[in-house]
Amino acid sequence: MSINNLEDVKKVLEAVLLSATVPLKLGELKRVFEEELHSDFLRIALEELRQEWQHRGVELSLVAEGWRFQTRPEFQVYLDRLNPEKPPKYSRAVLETLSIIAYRQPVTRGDIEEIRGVTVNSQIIKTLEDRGWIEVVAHKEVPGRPALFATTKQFLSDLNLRALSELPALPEMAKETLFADFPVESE
Amino acid sequence: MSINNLEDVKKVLEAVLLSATVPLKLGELKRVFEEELHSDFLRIALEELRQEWQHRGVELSLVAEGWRFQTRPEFQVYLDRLNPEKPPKYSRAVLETLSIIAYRQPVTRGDIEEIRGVTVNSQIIKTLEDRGWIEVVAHKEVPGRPALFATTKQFLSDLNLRALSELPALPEMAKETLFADFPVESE
Amino acid sequence: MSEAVQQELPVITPLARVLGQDWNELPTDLYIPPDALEVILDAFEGPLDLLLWLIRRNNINVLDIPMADLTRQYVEYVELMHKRSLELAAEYLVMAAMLIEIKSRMLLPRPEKLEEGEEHDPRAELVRRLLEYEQMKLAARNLDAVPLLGRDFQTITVLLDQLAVKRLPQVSTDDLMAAWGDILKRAKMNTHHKIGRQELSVREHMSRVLKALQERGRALFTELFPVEAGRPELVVTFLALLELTRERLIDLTQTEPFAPIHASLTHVDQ
Repeated sequence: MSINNLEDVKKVLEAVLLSATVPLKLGELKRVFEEELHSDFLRIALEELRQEWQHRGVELSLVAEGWRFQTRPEFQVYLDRLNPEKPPKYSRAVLETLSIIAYRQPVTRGDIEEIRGVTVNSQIIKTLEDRGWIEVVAHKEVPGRPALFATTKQFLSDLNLRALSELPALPEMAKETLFADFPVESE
Repeated sequence: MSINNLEDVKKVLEAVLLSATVPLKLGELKRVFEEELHSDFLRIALEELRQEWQHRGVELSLVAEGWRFQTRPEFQVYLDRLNPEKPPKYSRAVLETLSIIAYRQPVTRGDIEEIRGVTVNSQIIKTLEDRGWIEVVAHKEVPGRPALFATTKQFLSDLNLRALSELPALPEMAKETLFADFPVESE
Repeated sequence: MSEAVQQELPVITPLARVLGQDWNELPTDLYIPPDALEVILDAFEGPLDLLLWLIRRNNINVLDIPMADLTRQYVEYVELMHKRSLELAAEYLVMAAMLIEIKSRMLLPRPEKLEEGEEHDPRAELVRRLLEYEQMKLAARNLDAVPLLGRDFQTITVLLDQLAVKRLPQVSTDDLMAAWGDILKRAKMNTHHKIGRQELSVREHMSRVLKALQERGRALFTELFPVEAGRPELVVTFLALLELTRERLIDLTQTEPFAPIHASLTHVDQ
């Protein structure tokens, strides 16, 4: 097969890029052809190809490492149904920390530790911060000026709540004991 | 995004099949959609998709393990320029052993040795097993209970075939003598 | 078919290199330079392969093999290999014995016809094996010509969008309650007073006020009240401000009576 027009070049580029396992740079794509093709010609072909794929479930995109085909995020939902991996779960430590911050905010790490009775790993706080669910709202004016954590708007919207008051009321037993001897108030 | 026509279904099927790591069966493709789609409807969509890809460097193919996209052999020359290392060639011993298993399955190692007239090296069997092309399907109820080997679905898929019947026909030999008393069939 | 068979002869290019000379074909006579012998032997897949080659080279009809000639040629090859102290697979010797046996049986008077029209030929089993092996040899070549994944074509696996593929754990309000339950079970705290929803609401407003002060640094007391919200909200905000002051998280300052009250985050150095 000889390459003599834009359509043929696009056909080859499409096959090469679809089967590649890593993004390909222009120089690598050039090497694919026996003929010496001009970079601008290749760029035009890639751009046309990109446009042709515009309204499909897979797109051709130029990332830092080069050109590659990738699925569009909107189609992830279909792919997920194919591989129904068990959704990841947060550890008990993360959930307890989150619930303390949600119900008792604003709280310091020391407060959380006192309630949980164990040290709070920095990684737990970081996990919740990275998730955008908690943030530092102030620093408590005690030695060390520990950060005071509170939940964010995103936490509420991710849990489909409009306000913290929509958090479920705690069970009777819990209600009675929940805030008793809470360290902040116990001074 | 809701799925309400053939074009949308094709778009989803295309994205799913292009990003899948293994061939997908009709039942698996069905699971991708929230709506309950009829198998015939999916078959029509797949067939239309197959035709749309007909004149490109990549094709939609139905192999033993299911539907998948793959490059056309005519385009391999371009891919080879990108990755010049060729996969290792199989020796005659490996290929002859594979042929015997493919055409005479299920066979024992003894059957293979009988046909080839030489001892079958364990390495040959291991090479084919590692490639996922042959597997032990049973043990023959004779002293020593030798393993009975057969080819796998992956072997067919790797040769772009749907069934054993699609293997190249066995070369015509002087039939009257050839099948007179074939050891496997003679029991 | 004979062309196909010719092509299928073991091909090594060159077959051997002896005294600086390439051997592209096996010699027609039985003399093989000793250095080339091992290479030639390697080119055969076994005695059946060697026999087939002898048969095809001599244009022998496989269904009517002249056993004397074939056996002589084969045995001479094997002896030559043996003389050169090459490690000879046992199969070659077994085959030699088999050929000699067939040859000697052919010399005996033919037995009576076994069945109607069928004559027992001592060569039958050999022919069957030769043809069967040849068929598989050809089949192997045909199989090798079928387009093969990884060699002649590739599968497609488009990358998944990395951002979308990262699945984050989901948390429900039930999970939070369950977590609370765990904490309480562990804490075994005594009951002193009840705090319900209202308290929670105060806590939420405490967070809100702190956030607002963090952005602005300092605010008028009155600015901290969400005017558009209803009365309960205002009351709760007021309680939140009192609680924040009590916990020394904010300072409320008033320079003189009836002057505006300012709220700011507590600073130790103030």
